[in-house]
Amino acid sequence: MATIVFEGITKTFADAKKGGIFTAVDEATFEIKDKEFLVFVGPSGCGKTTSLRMIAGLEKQTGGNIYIDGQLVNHVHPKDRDIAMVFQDYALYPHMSIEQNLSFGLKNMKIEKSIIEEKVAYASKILGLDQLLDRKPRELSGGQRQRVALGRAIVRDPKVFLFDEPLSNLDAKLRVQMRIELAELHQRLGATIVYVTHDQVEAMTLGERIVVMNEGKVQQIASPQELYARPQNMFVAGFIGSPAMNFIPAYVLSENQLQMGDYLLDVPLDRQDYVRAYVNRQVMFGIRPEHILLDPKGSVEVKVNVFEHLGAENLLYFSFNEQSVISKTAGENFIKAGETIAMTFQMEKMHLFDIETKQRIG
Amino acid sequence: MATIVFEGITKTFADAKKGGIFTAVDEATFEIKDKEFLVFVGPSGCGKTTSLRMIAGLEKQTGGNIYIDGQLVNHVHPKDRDIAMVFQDYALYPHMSIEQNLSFGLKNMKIEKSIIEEKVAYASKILGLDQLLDRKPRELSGGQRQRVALGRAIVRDPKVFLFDEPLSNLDAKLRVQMRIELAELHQRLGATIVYVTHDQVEAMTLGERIVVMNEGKVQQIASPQELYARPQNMFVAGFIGSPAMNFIPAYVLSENQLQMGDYLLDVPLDRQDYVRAYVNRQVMFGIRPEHILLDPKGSVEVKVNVFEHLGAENLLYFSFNEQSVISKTAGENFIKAGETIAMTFQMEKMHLFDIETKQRIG
Amino acid sequence: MAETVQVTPSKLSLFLRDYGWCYVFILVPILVFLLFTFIPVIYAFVMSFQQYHVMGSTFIGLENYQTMVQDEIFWRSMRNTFVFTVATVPVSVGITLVLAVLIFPRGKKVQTFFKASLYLPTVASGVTMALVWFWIYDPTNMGLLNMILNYIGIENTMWLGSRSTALFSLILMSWLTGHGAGIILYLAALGGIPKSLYEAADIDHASGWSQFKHITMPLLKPTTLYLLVMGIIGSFQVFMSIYLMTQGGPNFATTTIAYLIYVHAFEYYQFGLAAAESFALGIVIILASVFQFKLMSSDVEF
Amino acid sequence: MKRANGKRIGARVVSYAILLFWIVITLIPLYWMLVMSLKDTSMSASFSPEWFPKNPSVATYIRFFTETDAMRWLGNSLFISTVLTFTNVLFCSLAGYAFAKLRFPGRNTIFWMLLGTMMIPAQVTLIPVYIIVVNTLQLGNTYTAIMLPMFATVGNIFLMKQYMSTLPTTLIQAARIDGCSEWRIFYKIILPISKPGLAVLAIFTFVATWNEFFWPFLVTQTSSMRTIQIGLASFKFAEATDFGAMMAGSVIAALPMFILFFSLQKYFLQGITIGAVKG
Amino acid sequence: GGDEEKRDVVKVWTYPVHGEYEGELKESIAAFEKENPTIKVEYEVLSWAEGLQKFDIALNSGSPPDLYFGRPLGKYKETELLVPIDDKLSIDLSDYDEVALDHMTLEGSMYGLPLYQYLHVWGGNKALLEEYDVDYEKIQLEGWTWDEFYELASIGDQENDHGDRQYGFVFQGVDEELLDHLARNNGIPYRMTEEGIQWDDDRILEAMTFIVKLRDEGIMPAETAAIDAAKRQEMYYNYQALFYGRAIPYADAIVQNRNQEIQDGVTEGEELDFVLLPIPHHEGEVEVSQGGAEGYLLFTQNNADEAHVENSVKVLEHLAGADAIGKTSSALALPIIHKEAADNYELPLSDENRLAAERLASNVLPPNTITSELAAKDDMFKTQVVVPTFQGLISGELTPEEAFEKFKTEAASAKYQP
Ligand SMILES: Nc1ncnc2c1ncn2[C@@H]1O[C@H](COP(=O)(O)OP(=O)(O)OP(=O)(O)O)[C@@H](O)[C@H]1O
Ligand SMILES: Nc1ncnc2c1ncn2[C@@H]1O[C@H](COP(=O)(O)OP(=O)(O)OP(=O)(O)O)[C@@H](O)[C@H]1O
Ligand SMILES: [Mg+2]
Ligand SMILES: [Mg+2]
Repeated sequence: MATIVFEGITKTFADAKKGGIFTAVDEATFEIKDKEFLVFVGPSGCGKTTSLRMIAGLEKQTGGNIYIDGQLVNHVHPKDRDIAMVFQDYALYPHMSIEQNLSFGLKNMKIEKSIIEEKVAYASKILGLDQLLDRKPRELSGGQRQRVALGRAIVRDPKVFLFDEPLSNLDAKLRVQMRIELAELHQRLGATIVYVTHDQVEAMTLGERIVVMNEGKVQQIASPQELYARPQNMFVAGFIGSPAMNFIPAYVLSENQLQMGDYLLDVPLDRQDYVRAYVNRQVMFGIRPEHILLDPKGSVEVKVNVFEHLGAENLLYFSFNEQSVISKTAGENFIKAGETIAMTFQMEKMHLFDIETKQRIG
Repeated sequence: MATIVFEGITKTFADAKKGGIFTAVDEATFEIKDKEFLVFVGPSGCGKTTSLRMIAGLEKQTGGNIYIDGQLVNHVHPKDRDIAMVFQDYALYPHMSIEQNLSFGLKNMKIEKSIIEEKVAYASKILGLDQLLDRKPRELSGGQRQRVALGRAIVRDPKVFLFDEPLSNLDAKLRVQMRIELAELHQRLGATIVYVTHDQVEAMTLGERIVVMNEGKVQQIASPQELYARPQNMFVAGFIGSPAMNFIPAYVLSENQLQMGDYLLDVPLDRQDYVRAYVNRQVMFGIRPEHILLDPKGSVEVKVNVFEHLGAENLLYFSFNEQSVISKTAGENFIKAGETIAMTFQMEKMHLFDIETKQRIG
Repeated sequence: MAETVQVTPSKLSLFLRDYGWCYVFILVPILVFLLFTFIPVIYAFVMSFQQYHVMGSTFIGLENYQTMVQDEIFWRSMRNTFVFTVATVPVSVGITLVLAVLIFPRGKKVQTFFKASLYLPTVASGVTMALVWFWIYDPTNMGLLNMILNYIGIENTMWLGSRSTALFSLILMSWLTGHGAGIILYLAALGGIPKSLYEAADIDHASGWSQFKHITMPLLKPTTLYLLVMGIIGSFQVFMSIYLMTQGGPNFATTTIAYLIYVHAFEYYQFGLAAAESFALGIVIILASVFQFKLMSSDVEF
Repeated sequence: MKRANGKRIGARVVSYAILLFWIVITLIPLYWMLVMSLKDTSMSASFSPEWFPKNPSVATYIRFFTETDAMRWLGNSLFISTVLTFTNVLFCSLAGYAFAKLRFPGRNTIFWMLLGTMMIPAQVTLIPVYIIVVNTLQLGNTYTAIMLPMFATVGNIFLMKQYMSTLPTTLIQAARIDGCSEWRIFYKIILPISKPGLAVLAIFTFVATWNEFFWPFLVTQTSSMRTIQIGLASFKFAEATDFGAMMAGSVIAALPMFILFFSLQKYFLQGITIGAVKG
Repeated sequence: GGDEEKRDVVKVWTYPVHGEYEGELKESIAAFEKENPTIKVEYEVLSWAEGLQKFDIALNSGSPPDLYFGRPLGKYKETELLVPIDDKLSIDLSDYDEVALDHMTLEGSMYGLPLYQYLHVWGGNKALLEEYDVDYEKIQLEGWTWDEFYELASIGDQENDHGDRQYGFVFQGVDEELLDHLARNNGIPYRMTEEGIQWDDDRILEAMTFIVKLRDEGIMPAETAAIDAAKRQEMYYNYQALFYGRAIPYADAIVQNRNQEIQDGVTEGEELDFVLLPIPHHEGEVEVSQGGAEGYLLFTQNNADEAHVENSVKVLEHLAGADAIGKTSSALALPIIHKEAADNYELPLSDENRLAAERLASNVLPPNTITSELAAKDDMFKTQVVVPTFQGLISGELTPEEAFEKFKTEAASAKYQP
């Protein structure tokens, strides 16, 4: 059992130069379920690492309470919280060989030697470190160091894993492998995992639920599908998905029609109830790039400003209602910049947001 | 003008424990053109950072010559090479404020104060660091530190930029922004840029040419499209593209037919000349996940093992000829694990490789 | 939110749980300190208000302090001490730093040679040191310094014998000796500066001097602070070299406060007065040290 | 490029010149010590140093060892310095670590109290300390008395605090996460990565305690308790000094410090924390 | 074994008085303990440089040793731990030299027994004296005046065989001892008397003028202010001084020793012989010698009992007894201050030097009998006025008149008035 509860957690830092305090985490309240794989995402500097460090007990919250397993842990020493962690900056023991780095935690726990050896061998194998066990951290490449940091956590068998961008310096292939290993690890150990990443694919594939943070505040906690399909506010909508959702100001002509520049677009039936309240007002219309389709019969005609070929898919940049808009299309359609093409907005995938509160409409 | 030439460059490290030497870069020979945006990719530990450091003069090659602008620079001190660099591990000056970190290089070059201020203001603005200028590096989050490291390079105006995974710790949105900024920077300054990344999108969008390395050896140097469409060997084929290309052993029945397990697949017309030499032999058939299409009329029927929804797209895992194969399909098609579906292999996108040499056939 | 009922531990036990081991870490030095420094300092403080006598001291209030401030020689020795400190400490630390920085980039063998040659002489007995310096300062033309100066046409100087040069001679001596420990310390600190910072600085076009000024110096701050504070303590309390070389003369030109304290305590058994002077000196040193800490407070952490 | 090289060579020549000048200054006393120790001039009232030993002889060394308790003194010194070096390395690095890296109430106050008392000259505290050690604790003429006040000195704590303040804090945190007790963190992480600092501390402490004269002199009474430094002083007589034997003794007394220095010196310079953290 | 505990321990702190002293002391104590089985003597040999301070600390902590080597000082007496021995002695004092005993006396009480009487003299280089036909034996026996000294010393001012400057006279200038010597031989035996400071007299001006004349005329080195004892000794050895001061009779032995080493090739240098000379006196004034005694003083601790003090006195009588005096004095070539010892021991001096030493010993000025309060003032006057002023004078910063003026005004100030 390892639930983690944040109860009104605030963390401030002294910000001497500005003579004030800086709030890194602001009144965060949420609960991580037992055995859950929870992913933290959010822009750089939003407080993800700080949250993780508070769970670990490395940073003392300024206000609020943290419970692990229902027990208030404000005064529990990190080593007694039964946690393994991958530090964003690795924090490898520079004087120890990779092997010693990996086995240090186990030795502290007085695990039997043969078991340690086995675990280290296993971890270093799946991390591709088996040839490097005798080296010191300073003799490794960046990605290798990161793998050691990861290995140091996964040899352990704790109640809670904290991963702070554990794969950011690895190549795509290795990252896919690692993702699978981590998912397996989660299954096998049944530990609660809190995972920070900037990689949306990671977040989407690994997370059972995702916490989206911004400027220290929790924006939404939901399953990946939910987040993708029903972002609670413009921030989440814009943050999840790559390239990001296109936002286009729209005017609600009626409950079933939106006006954007010269174009009139239909509101899907199931959304009309919500739209009604906004008739004759401005709203923010959102649509993901992958929901703008190349369609010779499409109603929207645009001139392509930029065309980017990314292998499996292409990105089209064009202007729409004075906004720069991106569309993501399948890889085979080559288009030249400057060409004029017809497109369709998949209106059933559209999102609407209140312009003032930035909250989702419907 | 800033061409960079690697001529038989080798770099070895003492590998004391194994009592031998470790070759990090092995006889690399290539040329970086003036004003080119060259991207290095390759698995973790393949020698990318080492190559960059040799260009910068921070590491001395064990063998071979490096020329910058046609001048042999083997003995030129780093500071006389007119280079700006983002270090993989940042190497921020811990005692300096962010502002001082950013302006240090310019001050050393005795640039006028007002210009320095302007440049720092500009860089910190586009990097989103303008609120943090008075802080010390240790008061920053990981991504903020990385941005400082990036900023330190882009305020400069050197002949050559070296970027070592400059965006790895940034969130997707910021990364897209930065990518655009870097492309602009390249245009504006016309400097030669050497860029290491693990992010294929970055490599594809930014690179004019891409160098693929593996185990210290250069595998292929080509434009992104070329790399994607015509990988020279199995390594490149497997490395470029995410998820990676599927490899399936195939038996060449005739110049126009391949056998894989129970299935017979047709060789496209334009490839038959090359295939002819392999009739009655095993070859390796490669196909990218995005080239296996969901197609109710498809000839291939498979049982889906795993289904992953990644927002805009889905991944299907299935077995084919005893190999685990991945297909990438559009986001809207939801399929349950265990379902049996029909698919089409787009044979005009297929790749064939010699099993022994691992080199491309055709 | 938590369902299980918490047994609220007492404040003290929470405190001990949070910080107990911190105090354990400093326990032994604290005990030693209490017994051999703190109690004696308190004792000496009491003494400074007494006419000390083994068989029973008498309280005389502030009389010792009055005597002290009215003593012209006290002020003169304060001045000497101050001049000596200001002239020696920064220069010595500077020289130490320069020597360390010159040695640091050398190859292993060369480095060891220099390190050993600069540090190990500190083990030479004080007697030989004094002999050497008496030879250097020999007032006749047999003296090294006079020999050199004669060579460029300057008359013999009575280095330690003349009021105008005696203090300077001691200062010069402190400039030229006793850097060994500091050098070793600086070298250890230099080794701890990440090489990558110099690489970054190279890329940033920093000249050798700029690297020294903007990377090396700031990152050596903790060591510099240590050397400065210890230097200040040492030179404000300078005693041995004066005792050996000049005995405070001529005409009190080299009487420092520590020497005066010694004289009062042991020549005249005026322990109360000596204690008062010690506290006056202590306060000056504390002020100077606080100033140093303020000046170099920002920690260096990687 | 040529010019740059020329400049570099020039700088190197200058730097060697400066270093050599200093070495000459520092080595003269050492050299004279050696020369004098080889001169058997028993009892000249005054002594003028010479550049080259004439008729070098080891008679002084023989005299030093045969006519005194030299072996005993050396043994005492070795024992005392070794123990004190050990205790100082242990306790001062512990305390220095606490002051540098741990946060606890009263940290600064305690540190400043420690440092502050160092600023009171020793001359006035000698009597109270003597009363405590000799009169109250009745420890006169014991090893304990010699060692206790130098058991863990404030200067060394300060040194360690300064040194350890530059170590990366995340390493400590990583170890905490790895289930390390605070003591084990110190022992397994901090000590190994502080090796250069500890080596410096060790040699400093050893040299300081080895050369310490006054306090051991103050609290010992019998020849069998004396340290080598006190022993050396006994070659000074009312109207003459046996320089030869004294210098021979000084040379012998310097040897342990040389040995320690050379055995520790490889630790003085090590960028141990390279590769530990990113950033 | 068992007895060990019952034996009363008497602690003795002493100094390495001469090279063999510790050995002698050991034997002597062993002999004593044999005779007095109830007493155990624990001795400690202090070092000259720091021993004083160690004693000061022990004394002021209330735990001095029972016997301590030195002279009775006012500050010792003020601690009330210094014990008068007048009524405690069981030996006859008539064998001891009276002046030496006087030196162990303070304000009428005796606090210890002398071990030897030291003698401060001047010296000459025999070879040079003979070269210049100086009748030094006459001087040894009859003394000499400042003028006679001046004339002879003037001859010495020339270049010596090594091409170095040779001076007529060399004396250390870092302390005021030279002025002290001349003042005493110009009719001011004591700086402080019951009437106050005596150095406000024209005679002190004469002494200073004389010194300055010697220096200015090159008879003494111009750098005298910075010449210390070691330096003047070196100049003497190097044939750079015809006369030098201050010397001690033991110099004879030291010089002979050195000559031997030169012959053995251990030491470099030129052999020479030492001529012991009196301090010159001013025309019409009496010649006095500079000297004093040192010996063992009796101290007590806070809680010492009668019996212990008695035992300590016994040890004292033994350690400063005839045998010890004889051995020490002969080792140091000092006139023997105990009749019985004088018969048994020889001094290692040449005949002429021995005669001179004995004559000078009889001239030694008895100790000043002022109160310890006055003695403290005298001490203060010395460190705060005499030393700095003399240093100013000798280094040329002050003229004799200015220095004299300083003495006069300071002597008149209340601080130094009785
Ligand atoms: N000092 C060293 N001693 C021994 N081997 C080293 C040393 N530095 C690097 N290596 C090895 O050289 C190889 C290349 O390292 P490099 O840092 O260039 O890799 P990289 O391509 O940048 O990898 P990454 O993507 O993980 O940063 C690695 O396998 C690394 O282990
Ligand atoms: N010691 C500190 N003093 C002041 N501000 C701090 C300190 N540490 C962190 N911060 C600020 O707190 C905020 C949250 O930091 P945190 O490290 O949690 O960000 P993050 O979400 O992990 O970002 P990233 O993705 O860049 O690692 C940041 O804006 C950072 O600048
Ligand atoms: Mg972070
Ligand atoms: Mg790298």
